[in-house]
Amino acid sequence: MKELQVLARKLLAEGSVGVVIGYEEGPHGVRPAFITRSEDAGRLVFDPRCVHNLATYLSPRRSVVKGLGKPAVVVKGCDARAVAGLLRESQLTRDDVVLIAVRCGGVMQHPAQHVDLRAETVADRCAGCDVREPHLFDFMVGEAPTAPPATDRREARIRELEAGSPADRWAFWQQELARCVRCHACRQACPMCFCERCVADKTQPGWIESSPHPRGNLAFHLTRAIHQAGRCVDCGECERACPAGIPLGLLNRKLALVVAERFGHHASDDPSVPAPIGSYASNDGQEFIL
Amino acid sequence: MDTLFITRENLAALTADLLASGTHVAAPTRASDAQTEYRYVTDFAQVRLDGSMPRRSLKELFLPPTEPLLRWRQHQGDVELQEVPTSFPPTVVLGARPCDAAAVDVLDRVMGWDYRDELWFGRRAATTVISLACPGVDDLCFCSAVGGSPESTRGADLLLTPVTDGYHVTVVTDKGRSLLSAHPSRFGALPASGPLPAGPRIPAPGPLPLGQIRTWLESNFDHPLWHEVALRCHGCGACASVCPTCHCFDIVDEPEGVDRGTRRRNWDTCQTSVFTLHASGHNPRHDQGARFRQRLMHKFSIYPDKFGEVLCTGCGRCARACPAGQDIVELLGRIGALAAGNGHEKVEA
Amino acid sequence: MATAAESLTTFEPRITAFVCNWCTYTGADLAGTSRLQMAPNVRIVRLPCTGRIDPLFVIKAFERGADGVIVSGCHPADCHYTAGNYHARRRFAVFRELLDFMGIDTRRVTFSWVSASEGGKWRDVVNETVARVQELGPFEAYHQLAGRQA
Amino acid sequence: MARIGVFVCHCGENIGRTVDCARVAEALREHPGVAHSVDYKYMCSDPGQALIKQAIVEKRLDGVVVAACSPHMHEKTFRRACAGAGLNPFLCEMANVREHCSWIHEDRARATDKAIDLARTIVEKVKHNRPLQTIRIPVTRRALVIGGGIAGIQAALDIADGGAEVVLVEKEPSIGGHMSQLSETFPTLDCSQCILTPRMVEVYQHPRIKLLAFSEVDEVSGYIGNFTVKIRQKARAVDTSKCNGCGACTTACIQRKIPSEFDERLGMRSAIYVPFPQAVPNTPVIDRANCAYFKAKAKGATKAACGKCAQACSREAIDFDQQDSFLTERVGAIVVATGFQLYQIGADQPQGLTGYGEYGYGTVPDVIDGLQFERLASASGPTGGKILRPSDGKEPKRIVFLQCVGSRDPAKGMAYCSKICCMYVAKHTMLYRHKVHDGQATVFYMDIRAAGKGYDEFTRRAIEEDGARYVRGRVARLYRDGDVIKVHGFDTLSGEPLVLDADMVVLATAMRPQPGIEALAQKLSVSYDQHGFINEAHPKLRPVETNTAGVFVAGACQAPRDIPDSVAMASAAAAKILGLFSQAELEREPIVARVDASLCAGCFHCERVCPYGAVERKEIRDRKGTLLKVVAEVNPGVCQGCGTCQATCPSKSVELDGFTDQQIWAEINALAL
Amino acid sequence: MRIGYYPGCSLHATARELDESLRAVASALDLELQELDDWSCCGATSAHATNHLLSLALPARNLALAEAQGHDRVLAPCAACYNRLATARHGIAADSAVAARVARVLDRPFANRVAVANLVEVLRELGPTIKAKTVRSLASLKVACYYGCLLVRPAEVVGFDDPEQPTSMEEVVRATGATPVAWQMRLECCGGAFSLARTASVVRLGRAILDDARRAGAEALVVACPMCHSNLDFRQSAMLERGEKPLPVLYLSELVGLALGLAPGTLGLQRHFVDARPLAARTAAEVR
Repeated sequence: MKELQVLARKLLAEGSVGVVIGYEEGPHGVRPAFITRSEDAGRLVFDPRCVHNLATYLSPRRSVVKGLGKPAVVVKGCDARAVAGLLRESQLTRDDVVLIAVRCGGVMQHPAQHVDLRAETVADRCAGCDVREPHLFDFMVGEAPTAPPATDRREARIRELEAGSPADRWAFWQQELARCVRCHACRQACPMCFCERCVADKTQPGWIESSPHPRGNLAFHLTRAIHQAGRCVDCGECERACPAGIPLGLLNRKLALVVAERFGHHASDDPSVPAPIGSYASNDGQEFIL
Repeated sequence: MDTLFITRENLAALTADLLASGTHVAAPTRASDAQTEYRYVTDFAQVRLDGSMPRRSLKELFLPPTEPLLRWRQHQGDVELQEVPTSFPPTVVLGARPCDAAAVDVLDRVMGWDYRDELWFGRRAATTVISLACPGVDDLCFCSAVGGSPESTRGADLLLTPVTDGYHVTVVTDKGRSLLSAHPSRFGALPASGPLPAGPRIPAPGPLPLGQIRTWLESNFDHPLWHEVALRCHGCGACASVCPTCHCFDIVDEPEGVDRGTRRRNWDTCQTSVFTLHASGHNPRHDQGARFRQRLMHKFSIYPDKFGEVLCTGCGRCARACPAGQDIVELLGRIGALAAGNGHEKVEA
Repeated sequence: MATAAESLTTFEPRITAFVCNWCTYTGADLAGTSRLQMAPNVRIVRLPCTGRIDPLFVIKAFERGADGVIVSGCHPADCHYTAGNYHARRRFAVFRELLDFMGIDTRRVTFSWVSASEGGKWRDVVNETVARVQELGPFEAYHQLAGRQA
Repeated sequence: MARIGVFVCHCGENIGRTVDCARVAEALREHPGVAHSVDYKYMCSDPGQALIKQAIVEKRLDGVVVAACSPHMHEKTFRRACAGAGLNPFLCEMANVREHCSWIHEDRARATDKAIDLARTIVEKVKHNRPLQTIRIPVTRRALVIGGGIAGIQAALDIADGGAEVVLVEKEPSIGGHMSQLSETFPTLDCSQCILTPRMVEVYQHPRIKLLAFSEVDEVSGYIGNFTVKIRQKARAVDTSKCNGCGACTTACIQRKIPSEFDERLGMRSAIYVPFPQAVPNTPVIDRANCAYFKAKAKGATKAACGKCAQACSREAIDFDQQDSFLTERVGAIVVATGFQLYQIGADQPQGLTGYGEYGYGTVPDVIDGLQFERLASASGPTGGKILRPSDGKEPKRIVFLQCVGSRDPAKGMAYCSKICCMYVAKHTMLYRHKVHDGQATVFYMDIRAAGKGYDEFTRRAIEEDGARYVRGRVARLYRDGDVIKVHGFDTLSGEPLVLDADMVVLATAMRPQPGIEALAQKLSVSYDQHGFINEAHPKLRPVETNTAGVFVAGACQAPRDIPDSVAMASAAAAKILGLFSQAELEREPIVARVDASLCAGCFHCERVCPYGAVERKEIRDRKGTLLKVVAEVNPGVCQGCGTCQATCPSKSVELDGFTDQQIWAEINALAL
Repeated sequence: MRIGYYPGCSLHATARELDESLRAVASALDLELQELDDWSCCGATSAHATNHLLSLALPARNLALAEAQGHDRVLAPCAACYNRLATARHGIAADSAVAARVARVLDRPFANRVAVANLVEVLRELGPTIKAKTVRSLASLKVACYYGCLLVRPAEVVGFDDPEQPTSMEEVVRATGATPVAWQMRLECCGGAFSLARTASVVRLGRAILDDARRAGAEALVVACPMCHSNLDFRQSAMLERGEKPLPVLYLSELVGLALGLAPGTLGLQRHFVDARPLAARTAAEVR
């Protein structure tokens, strides 16, 4: 990723940014890097192991990162959607950040030591990605991306769950949520979860019990999912961050399909497209209302 | 310690005996997403002894993510408290990782420190831990770097060492011996010329300079390293939830109606922003750098200061679980180098 | 826990209703003044508008032992605050699909528009919901959720 | 520990009959936080309220729960009582154990259990109530009156005479409404024009009334004391400042054959017309659908197809290029007085209604409705006051009147009684007898409803002195038979079927609100019933108010009303408004939202959902002035307390006083077994 | 289109020509009539005059049969049978207590799922087919449609047409090509069951109806109820003065049959007291 390193070096050298947030080779696989000196630009890499959504580091709550000054951030298409989300919800303004968009041919669902992009290993979200070349950027690097391998594991799993009875789905989710210990890694990793104090931490009143017993877990995950309906950019970070391996991607994708079908809304990297919940149409469907 | 032998079939039979006698058996099992987890099993077939590392540590069986401490019921003036039982059914852990077993023993110190935790020790007393010598998982394992080893018997009552057609059984404690005497037919004498146990697959890393690290930590509270390392940390605490030695917990009162409720103990972690948030709104550890430092300090400075040993058994789970790619071994290495003074490594501002 | 008498005879579901103050609550008042008889299983919680009704209320109602929940307010275009019910309609259209996807039988959650002059309709919504939930039986699955971690 | 007083009301036997009030009071006495719990026969009575005041002082109560009727009924009463005893009124709430419990359940045990539950939830809510202070907002001392009929005119005059400015908006070219079409009015038979025209002129000349005729309300925003109304002034194509009402244009107009709406299609008018001689304002308007000039222009003709009126006008007042204009008025209160229309049973039936084909309206000639008869009887009418048949102009010797056409008929029309038909039909028989001495009027009726002052005497006079023949029964069918209308009826008193020959039939059709009332009600966010009549706040106690603060209602837009009713309601609404304007500032319930700036993440979802634009942006800076973050802030004056912001806010950083999360959580929590 | 067929007692006796013409027309319009097996009397006027439960249970039994034989709709051409079936269906659906009592009496499975249709309703639905298949032009034939008092009332039970201003028969007549006249006595009673007890009244009422039809220029009356037909056709001789021209009374199905070019014999025209065959002969000449 010569082009990326040259660009980073220039930006840092001319002082137009305080830090370039990108990916570097870590002891065991790729990880986020915060390059503040132009001579370290050589550490920047980009390949199908770069799954992290670096937009999450742009949240105003990240006081440590903000201390480094104006950031330039390397963004794939899905990450650019997250930046658009932050712009849309006034967490940052367009000239607060320099966006280095990278043409992406798909990333791995579970990044290991070395690149291995196949239909079995590609991330759920990459199949059918329409922002392989992001629209929201200041600079664009990387060669023309090939189409990522096709997979519809997630949609197939959703269809399979929908075919079952409510009791089947209840049993499935109770078994998955039983492993949740409420470490809230899904919330902390998500670029769109930027609240000052999450409602799950609110104790007066405690809508969502903080204990990781099934009742508290169901309340938390119902709330996290409904808060992401129409806002989730499908970057997969929540599912990847979860130490208990809970398939949160199914919930996000299901609600994305619901929002698309009911309100014609698709996650987009155009900040001017408003989120569906919070606006309404006079002819919204109401077949479920007596 | 004397050593016996048990065949794979006998181990299965032993498990069946235990289950038949009403003893709970916990062991690494296969979870719904093909990962491994310590779970209570109902049949030996569910036990996974292939050396795959359970996702979360053995601590979970003694300090569960959530447990009720008491339930209250209010009647006009007075309050009626319903205690929870502190004695537990006999349990056998089959196939514990040596680093997990050692961690439980490490935690006995703090759990019995100024207040003896009845729940923890209730479960400890009822549980017999049979460890399985570890073939090593990947280059993130560093038990040997913090005083442990793949064949460590610490925290175990019996240690199984796999050989081609069975396991060498090393009796470590009296509790282990009483388990043997309770099921003599399952164990046989060590065959004279049986094959030697295969050593761990992964080369064990050398010991870390824990003493130097500790002194460096205690004198570099505001070192820029913390700021630099904390940049990529999300502050989620996934590391603490999988760590065999992290034991912080939060106590909450959960009302379940106007006049009743339950007091519960839940896992907590110093990595979240609300951990040290004062009612006034002040937060002594206001940024992620301070919180990340606290994690290292508690494990490699505060715990050794109080109990003479580090609060880490080198299982490497925190590095595997971290979504942001933090690696504790790399970090300890850097601190070691800084402590050794030949730190040519210049830390970014 | 249902009183002994209750569980012996037919199961009497506990229904919590979140209604808007201007239309459905007043509609329920009209049902009262018109002495329209209905099942006594519903407990009404008054909110200023369906716009104020939060999915968290529905979750907490089930956590506190409700077997069924009713959410009701003004017909579209009749909202006293002009748009509260439109926002609620979108919010609950999605929340309902989420509940169904996570295995909660959506027949336990009734959504309705009842205006201030529809006392009869409120009685029908109440009676139909109670009958349907009675048929579904107590929401045991949800009420046993507070157990200790496995 | 809270010290809450619970007061369970028997409401005579309304609650006591199916709810064991003593048992409820006793159960609540054991509830944590309840310091005092009693039951009493009439809590809203003076001694009842005294019980509350006494308990507040003696038991040092910090919260009051009255388990009685609906808060819509007596919340204000009990809050006033608590305030009287020094307790903040917003620490008092009501548990609705009457409309929502005792009246709708027969099973005493389960009704009592439910009452206990309902009281418990409100006690738990009150534990989290905060002492709130009423909000004071400035009042614009101007009123808007929508509708220039007798109700609108009376309201405008009373308000203006009370010292406040009025904007009177009338959809038609002239004010006067349906009353201006009447000949004489019951029960005094004084001529409608004589009593109405002076009032119309008074409106026109009143210094504090701004008359906007031929105009409609386009948009309404704001809230009580501070409404902003956008009004569309429809283009007359006549410059009102220049026109002196000489009428030259109307006589010059070549279009003569346009059915006059004012004469209910019995008379004709020109394309440029003044509805009736006494019209106020007396300025003509061009009917663009029928004016040759505009019709040609609509078809794209470049050359002016006509323009006779413009040529005839000596003051160049005709202005073909005049467009609709808009103006914005700021008012503090609004009166809806849009009046009624008769049920059209001809071809264009209102949606959802069919029927009455058997009465031949619109197909059988000389079958007319009440207003058409009024125009025949009116001196300024198409026949100059003579009762003549529209078909052949002959004087009808036998007229049959049919009461209750559409009214009191749930199967085909409206279930309600239209109240005025009995009276105006009796009047019609009198007018007919006075004008056609040998004419015989026959009236088919079900029950004569003449309950007003002097009303029954009036109908008796129509029968006993003016010879009207009243037949108790309905008409099955009527049809044309040669020159005569055969009316097949039935006389229930004699039990005989009846076939009459009639020269003319007058149908007393039902009274309905004006078309488009639903759209206007939605603009004012005022509720209306299934027929479109505006819902009053309370039928008995607040008949001229609506549920939307600051919006009042008068006349037939609320329900079938005669002139005395409409005038009384108009003056009542005016009195309410003058009372509202008499206070320096307006007191408003402090049920408004507050944002916790420390928790707000500044995502501004709340700003997007707020229907009133009450959410503003506030910058948070540290001492050195550097910007820390931008948060949402609610303007309490604009916020109407709908709470949509709180349900939308992901982190619940905004709280709606009166319905905070704490309070709702406590209510749900109290429902646990 | 397949539909259950409930003829009722009169169609197997005094109103045989309605049954015959209906079957002929049905086959021409490929409407498959499946007569209910083991149907019984609908109770007519005698049942509902004497015992309320009986007046519901008798028709309910037939509805239960229709249900058991897999019909979701049953045609009852006789206006009285149709009225009884429809009233029973409506009464049972509206009141669960009544439904329980009827179920006890019937003691057979009955879910009240079968809809009831009458002759006019079904022919109106087949209007386009009738228009398409007419072979004989009836344009010159002016007829007066006579509904009688029962066919469209009571409104809440019968519902397929406006009870005061019905138009359904006129629609079918227009579909056949004939011209319906505008007249006033369409819904006046023909005397009904008083035909035997107070014959004089029936003659008086019938005369008024025939006079009005004649005055409106009708050459024939069209009816859809055997009772009206018998009162106006069989009794017409008593209603005529010497030398007055009689007015043939046709069933709606017979008129449709003529339009479809079916032979008068198959339509049962020979059974009329007022001979309708000359009318049929005249129209036959104008074959399109």
